[in-house]
Amino acid sequence: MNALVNIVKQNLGLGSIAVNGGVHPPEHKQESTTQAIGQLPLPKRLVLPLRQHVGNLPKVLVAVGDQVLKGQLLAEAEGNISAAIHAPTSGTIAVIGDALIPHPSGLPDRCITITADGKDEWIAHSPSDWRKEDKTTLLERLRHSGIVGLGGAAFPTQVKLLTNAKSLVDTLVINAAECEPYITCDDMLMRERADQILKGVEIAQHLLGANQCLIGIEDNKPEAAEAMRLACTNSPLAQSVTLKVVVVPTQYPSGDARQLIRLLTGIEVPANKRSTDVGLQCFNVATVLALHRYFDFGEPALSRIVTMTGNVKIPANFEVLFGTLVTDLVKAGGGALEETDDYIMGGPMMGFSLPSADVPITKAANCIIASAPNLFAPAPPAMPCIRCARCADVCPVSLQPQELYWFAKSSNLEKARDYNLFDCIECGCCTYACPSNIPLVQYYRFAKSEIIAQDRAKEAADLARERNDFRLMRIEREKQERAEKHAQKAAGAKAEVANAEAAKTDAAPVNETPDDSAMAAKKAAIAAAIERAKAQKASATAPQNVADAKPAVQAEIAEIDARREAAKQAVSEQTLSEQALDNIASTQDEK
Amino acid sequence: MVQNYILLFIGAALVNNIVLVKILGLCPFMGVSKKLEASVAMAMATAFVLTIGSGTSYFISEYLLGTDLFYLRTISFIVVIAGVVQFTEMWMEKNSPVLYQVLGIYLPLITTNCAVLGIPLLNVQHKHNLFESLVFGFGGAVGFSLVLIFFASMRERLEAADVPPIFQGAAIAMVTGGLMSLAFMGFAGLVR
Amino acid sequence: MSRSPYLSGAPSVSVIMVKVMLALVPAIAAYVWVFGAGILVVLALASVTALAAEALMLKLRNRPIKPFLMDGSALLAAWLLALSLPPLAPWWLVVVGTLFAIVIAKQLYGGLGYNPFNPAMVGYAVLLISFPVIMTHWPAPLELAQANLSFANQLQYIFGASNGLSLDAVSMATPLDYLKTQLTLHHSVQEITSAPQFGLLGAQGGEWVVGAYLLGGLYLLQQRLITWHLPTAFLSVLALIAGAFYLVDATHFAHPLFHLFTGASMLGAFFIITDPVSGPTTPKGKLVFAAGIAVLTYLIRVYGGYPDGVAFSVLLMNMCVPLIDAWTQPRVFGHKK
Amino acid sequence: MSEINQEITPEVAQKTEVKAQPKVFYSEIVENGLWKQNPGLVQLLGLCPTLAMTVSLVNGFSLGVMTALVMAASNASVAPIRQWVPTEIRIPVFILIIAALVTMIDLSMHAYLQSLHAVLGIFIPLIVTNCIVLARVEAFAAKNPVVPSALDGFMMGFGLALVLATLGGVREIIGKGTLFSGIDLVFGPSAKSLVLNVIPDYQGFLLAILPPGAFIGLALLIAVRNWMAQRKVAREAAAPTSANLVAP
Amino acid sequence: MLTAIYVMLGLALVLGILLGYSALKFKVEGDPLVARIDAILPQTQCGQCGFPGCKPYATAIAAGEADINQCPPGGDAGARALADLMGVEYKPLNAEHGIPKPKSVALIDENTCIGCTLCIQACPVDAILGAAKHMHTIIAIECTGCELCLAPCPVDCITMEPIAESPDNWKWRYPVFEIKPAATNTLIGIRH
Amino acid sequence: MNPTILKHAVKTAWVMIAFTILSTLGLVVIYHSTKAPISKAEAEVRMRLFGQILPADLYDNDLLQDAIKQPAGGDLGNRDETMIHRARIKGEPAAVILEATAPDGYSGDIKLLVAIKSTGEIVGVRVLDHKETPGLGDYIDTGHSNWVRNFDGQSLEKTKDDAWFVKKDGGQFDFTTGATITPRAVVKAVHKVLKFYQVHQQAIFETVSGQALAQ
Ligand SMILES: Cc1cc2nc3c(=O)[nH]c(=O)nc-3n(C[C@H](O)[C@H](O)[C@H](O)COP(=O)(O)O)c2cc1C
Ligand SMILES: Cc1cc2nc3c(=O)[nH]c(=O)nc-3n(C[C@H](O)[C@H](O)[C@H](O)COP(=O)(O)O)c2cc1C
Ligand SMILES: Cc1cc2nc3c(=O)[nH]c(=O)nc-3n(C[C@H](O)[C@H](O)[C@H](O)COP(=O)(O)O)c2cc1C
Ligand SMILES: Cc1cc2nc3c(=O)[nH]c(=O)nc-3n(C[C@H](O)[C@H](O)[C@H](O)CO)c2cc1C
Ligand code: SF4
Ligand code: SF4
Ligand code: SF4
Ligand code: SF4
Ligand code: FES
Repeated sequence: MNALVNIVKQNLGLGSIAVNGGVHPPEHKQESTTQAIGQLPLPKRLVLPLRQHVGNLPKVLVAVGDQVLKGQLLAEAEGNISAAIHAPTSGTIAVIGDALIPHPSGLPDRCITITADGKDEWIAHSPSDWRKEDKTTLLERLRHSGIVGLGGAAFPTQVKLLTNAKSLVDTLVINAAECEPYITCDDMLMRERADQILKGVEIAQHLLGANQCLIGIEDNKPEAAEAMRLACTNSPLAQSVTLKVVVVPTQYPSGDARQLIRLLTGIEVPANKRSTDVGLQCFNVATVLALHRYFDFGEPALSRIVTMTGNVKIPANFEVLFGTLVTDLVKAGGGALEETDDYIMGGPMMGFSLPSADVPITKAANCIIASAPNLFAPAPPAMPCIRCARCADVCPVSLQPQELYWFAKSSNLEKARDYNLFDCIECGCCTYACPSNIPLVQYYRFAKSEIIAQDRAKEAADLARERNDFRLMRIEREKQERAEKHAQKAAGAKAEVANAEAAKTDAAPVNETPDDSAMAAKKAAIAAAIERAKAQKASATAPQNVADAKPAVQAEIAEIDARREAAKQAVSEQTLSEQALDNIASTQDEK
Repeated sequence: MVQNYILLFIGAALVNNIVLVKILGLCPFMGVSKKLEASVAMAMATAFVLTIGSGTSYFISEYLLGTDLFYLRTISFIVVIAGVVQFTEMWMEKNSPVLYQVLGIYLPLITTNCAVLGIPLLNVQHKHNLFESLVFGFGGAVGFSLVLIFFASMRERLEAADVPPIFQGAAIAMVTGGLMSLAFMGFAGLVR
Repeated sequence: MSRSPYLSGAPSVSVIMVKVMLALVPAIAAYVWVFGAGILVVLALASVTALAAEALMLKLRNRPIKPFLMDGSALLAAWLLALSLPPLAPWWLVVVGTLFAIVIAKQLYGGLGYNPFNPAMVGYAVLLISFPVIMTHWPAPLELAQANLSFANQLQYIFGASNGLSLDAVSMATPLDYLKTQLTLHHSVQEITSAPQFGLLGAQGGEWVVGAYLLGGLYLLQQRLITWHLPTAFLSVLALIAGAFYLVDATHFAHPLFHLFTGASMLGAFFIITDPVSGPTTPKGKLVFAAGIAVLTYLIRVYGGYPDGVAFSVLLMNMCVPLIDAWTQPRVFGHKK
Repeated sequence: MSEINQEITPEVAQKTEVKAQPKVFYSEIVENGLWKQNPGLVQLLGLCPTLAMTVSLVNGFSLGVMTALVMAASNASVAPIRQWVPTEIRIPVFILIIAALVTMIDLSMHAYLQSLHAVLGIFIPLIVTNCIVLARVEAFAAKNPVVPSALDGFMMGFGLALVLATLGGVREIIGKGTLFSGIDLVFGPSAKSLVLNVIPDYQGFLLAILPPGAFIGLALLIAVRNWMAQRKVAREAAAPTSANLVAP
Repeated sequence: MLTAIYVMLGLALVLGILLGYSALKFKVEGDPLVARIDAILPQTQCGQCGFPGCKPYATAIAAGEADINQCPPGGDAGARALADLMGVEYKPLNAEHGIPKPKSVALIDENTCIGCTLCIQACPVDAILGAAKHMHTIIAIECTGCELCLAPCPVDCITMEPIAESPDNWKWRYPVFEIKPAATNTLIGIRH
Repeated sequence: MNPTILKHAVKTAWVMIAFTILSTLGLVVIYHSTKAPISKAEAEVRMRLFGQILPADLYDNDLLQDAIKQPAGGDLGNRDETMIHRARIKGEPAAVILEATAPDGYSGDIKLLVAIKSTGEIVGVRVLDHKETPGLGDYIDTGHSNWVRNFDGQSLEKTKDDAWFVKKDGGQFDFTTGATITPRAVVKAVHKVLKFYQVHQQAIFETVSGQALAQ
């Protein structure tokens, strides 16, 4: 009976308690929650990719061979959206160069490799009394913390804490949903360190000035929810603002920030806006804990909790230093079982296969799954789409995945964009629900990156067109100016011819036109030629067409100029000495 | 009375659909149905010319030609239609460049759309009066527009279909037209 | 190369198709009960033709044969076509219809998933316009038949050795057809429906089959193989229009329940208009689609030339599907209407 | 549509100037009309008669031949006057000429082929708007001299007539089981004996002679042409042609 | 007889005057089509199409003087987009104008460059910086990869470097999980 | 108006006029030269049709000339004005040919041509035009079957009013299973024609040629 009621409810779309659509894959969470969070032995080598977060790559401050201490700044944030990188342990900078990184492309990228000295020696800690200090200073300091979102997006946290008058944050949402199967790092963190999380929440609340803190947890984590509830009652924050743990039904992807916000507050963040625009901000539990560690103890982002699960002997959670190789983590999990053929970073719904087990754990790495055919069977061949709309039923964003697929497949990218391709959060629900086993999300990823590339190409083309037009205009203008000068000169010449005719000089005509023979004209022509030559020289020596260059380009030009100056100096020195030699020779000649 | 006009309209638009049942105006039906936007534009332009054409040719045939000069019917109808089309084209180019961009290359094709001449001729054959001619013309135009737009929307979707190579393009479009015409057979007998 | 999500939680296409066939079993049983076992021969004939045609076309098109034969869609289409044919259809009728359905309506478009028109209904419509007499004369239910046909007789009939059994002897006009022709002779609906082939709600005997379709349809709903939108919208709109006409003039327009329980209404509501491939995908679109079919069906039944209009209405609305889908896009999360 | 013409014409027109040998050129016109640019199968112009008038072979072929005559005549009459016509009334003038020619043929048929005239009915005046007529006038006759223009018109029309005849034949056989029915309308009642009953005792497959059958039939013809063309391309790609072997 | 001529004459007169008048009245200057074509072209400005840049090629296409398949940097997609815009049949790229290459940027060997400024004059987008007798540098993000600077360089110090794939510009590939046929020739599955 | 515009318009108009005159001239010439053959051909067609239902020995007059008008509407159900042709032998009424329309065919009007001897006996019936379903209702057409010949020799005396139905409805006329509506309509119409003739017999033969039948 209950089942029938549920069917009716879901068919009528009355199940508004959960996310729209969504799926409920087998959870597989209990495997890795039997053990407490473990510690890894200090690895010998740590590889720190510069690309660990959303935004600009940081600027490297160290050189190969430098000795560094634990917590020392290795690379500093560059530009608005960027994050710093610190040494997770003490040791020597061994290499700065390309190495494999955990990225779906499987391509190598810039990394700093540290050889650990085993001493794990800290730099001086500098905690701050965040309750007293000015918010701007705090945020400025946070820029050097290296803290980024640990919920998966790895967006620099400092940026998310910046508030302004336009976007006052009223509600702080703490994302403890952890909706993806297999992943349990947040669960374990909450069970073991709920108090510390609450301290972090205090800091975030303080920085944002929120009046309400909602902690969203899926109902499949009762222990964690209980621990958080307890911590909440103990927290001083409970006195000043609304502080609540809200248990939401287990339904993937309730952990997506926008979905969770809707679940907790009923507010649907408009697609073209950020949550802060409607007075909300969302942080992962681990992220706020990192805030606590940074401000209260002065510890920058050096490690995170990672779930090691799947086809390993002892699935568990570990506190892992950034840069630790996945192989080391697998060892800590008791080693991979037989038939392990792949490692997945992230969950089974959104994660990606690692190009090799020798890639480092980064800030975004919440989970490593050792994959085997019996866990994740290879996808059967895709059949054509039968337009059953199951994918549309489960899409949390109410897209029409089957249409997007159709457009992506036929490379009808404009149409795909029109059908809101870019609202797709790549949650994978549609693929999960598709009876034809179509790798839908991959089509969307393909289409998105294709569109982005096209947009870039279009931008480049527009720039090129502009520059080409400018150049043509310049050439045209120069030609006109020349013509004008010519005309002026000719007019002047004519007037003088009239004068000269009266004077009747006997100068021979030089030009083809016999009557245009005035001496004055010739002079003028020569003068003009000299003028022109001068102008040309001037324009040639001065760097051309820099007027409309962008600042970055200007900087580049400056750099090149500097290099060139150096070269010139070298040359001129040479010429100088030659001249000197010449001089000597000539003086000798004179003698 | 009104009922008669409604039936005449339904008859012209659906039951005796100019394209799928009467089989007139197929070249634009096949040629301008690859893109939905273009087909909508074409449908509008044709509908305009069809309706105007029906009215004008009624006057011509009734007041200019009478019965003696019936043999001038074809030539005078078509000349007037060609003129209207050409005029529309020039007017549009000047006054609505956007529409012209979309329609430009299709406009001259309207002249050679059998439906545009067919409907006035059928009007004469059925001895329609002015208002009936207009209703019939407009009904035919609506019928033409409907099927053209449906057809174009289906063809757009077919673009990604795994059609056997030798059927790609015109052949599968023809099959689709055939099945549409099959569907329209269902209207048979709706209006006698 | 990454391939997330790594999990899949959907029944495969073939499982879906098999379940739909399962849902048809009660109706087939009722058929045998009412009209005799001849329908089984028709079903078998259609199935074999469909599979053979599908395999041949896949081979010609250079596509793998096994996965596509195993998906069951051709078989299901054949079954649905067979169930729409008169139970004593001559063999060539079944073959021609199935060939049209599979080859022209399905495979020429690229096979499973690509056909814009409902294949079974294309097959049916082709047969109806080509052989209207055969298609509108159904064998009388066994209890009414003048010549009591044994299974052997039925077989003979299907395979062309009619042994002097004329169409008249074995069949009678379907209730919808009968109603239509008698109405043109200015009889009232009440007089007409007292004829023996009319039952309580629809056709004598045929009601059982219709009931079985309803049962199968509910199973499909329970299994979430179809959503409520299509059948509900279709049946309710059909009943509404029929009810309105009935209220205005009960001597010329049949009772709404008659419309729901005769012809292809019930089969259509749960099995035909629900064809995912040729139908719309958005919830609102499904409502529009089904309502459109209901309106057209009623129009054709009452005013048109053909006794039943479900097949044509489905095809007509199939034409509108791309536009319906485009105009009924649901509101995307975070977007305004 | 006209886009296709834009495509073909410049090439063909160029060839008029470049290639001096008329032989090559004429054979090209013939090939274009009958196969390469066949109006019915490739350009998809003149579709209305192709679909509507092909319920029998005789119907189809007769209308096809009429069309070919009109096309030859209109191309031939437009070619000599092409430079006299200002662009903005080009189409009206061409249409005027075509319409006059068509009406003349219509009248003549009415006088001398009364029964066929009755069968072809409205489709004779509609030759005026048969797209292929104006298309060839615009694309070819407006740019070429009289003789090739006339040939082009006739060949295009004849290519269409062949398609009409084939489609008519196929539909007639499948639909009614006969061939050459109605031939008496052309050659008088004595020709009635020429009608073939291809399939005796045939019930008739109505679909074939109804509009849907016309569409599907033409689709199959187009597919067959595509198949032959593709097979030719594939063969040529596979085996080096003799030309390739001879050329250095 | 005479009435026939009068009637037709009247019609012709009216139409002729109407059209002749509107032809001048509605005359449109300029061609917005060129801008739309130009927007599709890749703006590499390489001249491989046979015109001195993209805009001239666009003008030529609009005037019907050039085909749509002459721009190798635009590639197949470009030809398709042009075909769409112009409403003509798509044609594969004409190999006479070159074949598409992976996008590259020019790089000046700073040790060999003698600062002759010849490349500066050749570059259509002013992507080269430098003064006479001084080392020249190419601004990579502005270089369109047109290769026009290669030829004038007297010491051959400019090379074209293909842009390497990195996590920055990496693109997701088209998924290939679908059932794919073994390629052989069959009746309707023929591939070429 | 801008003078250049005017000039251009005038020039365009001249070209247009020239071509109009040319093509209209051509047309006029052809029209006049085909006028006679066309009317001759039409008469032939008409006569051939009459010949099918009226044996030559039943008349010696010019059927086409000896005709009166039957206005639209009226008992014969025709929607347009039609002609009633009178056959005479030596000036004596012999037979009459008239058109009738059966409005209740399966898909629309069925137009009939009926020849009746002055005795009230049918000589022949032909279907001029119908829209019945091909292959189903079209057996009324001689091109498909000889069904209409069933009427040959029928008269109101021979067949009583209650037998003017198809067999299915208790009458005496054949029909094809599955297509009863069409023959029903035709039988009804022919019956109607006979009744009409019975009533108007005298008027038909007495009305002056070219005049409308007084009813
Ligand atoms: C390009 C970009 C700019 C962003 N700018 C801001 C910002 O200014 N303020 C802010 O609070 N969040 C900003 N965000 C963060 C998002 O709002 C969001 O919180 C973050 O991406 C994590 O959410 P997710 O994992 O659901 O994607 C930005 C994100 C992106 C990708
Ligand atoms: C489909 C999907 C599921 C997500 N699930 C979770 C989750 O379970 N827990 C979580 O903390 N973040 C999850 N996120 C990321 C959140 O959207 C958001 O980025 C994060 O909560 C922001 O906090 P952070 O900046 O502290 O990481 C998910 C994102 C997506 C797109
Ligand atoms: C598509 C279709 C076309 C039909 N065409 C005709 C027709 O032209 N003439 C006719 O008498 N009956 C036609 N009928 C048959 C009528 O519907 C009706 O069944 C028949 O006339 C009654 O005959 P019966 O009483 O012998 O069953 C057609 C039926 C259908 C379904
Ligand atoms: C619920 C359901 C209904 C279906 N209905 C039809 C149908 O009406 N006609 C048909 O040919 N196939 C039907 N199919 C089978 C299949 O979808 C169809 O053959 C496809 O159109 C083939 O591409 C149905 C399948 C399902 C799951
Ligand atoms: S991956 Fe995108 S389209 Fe698919 S369900 Fe998630 S949001 Fe919807
Ligand atoms: S779930 Fe798969 S088969 Fe169904 S509509 Fe979506 S993409 Fe198509
Ligand atoms: S070939 Fe070069 S110059 Fe010509 S359009 Fe293409 S990019 Fe522009
Ligand atoms: S630098 Fe060279 S290759 Fe690059 S745009 Fe300029 S001329 Fe072309
Ligand atoms: S022949 Fe082209 S539209 Fe009719």
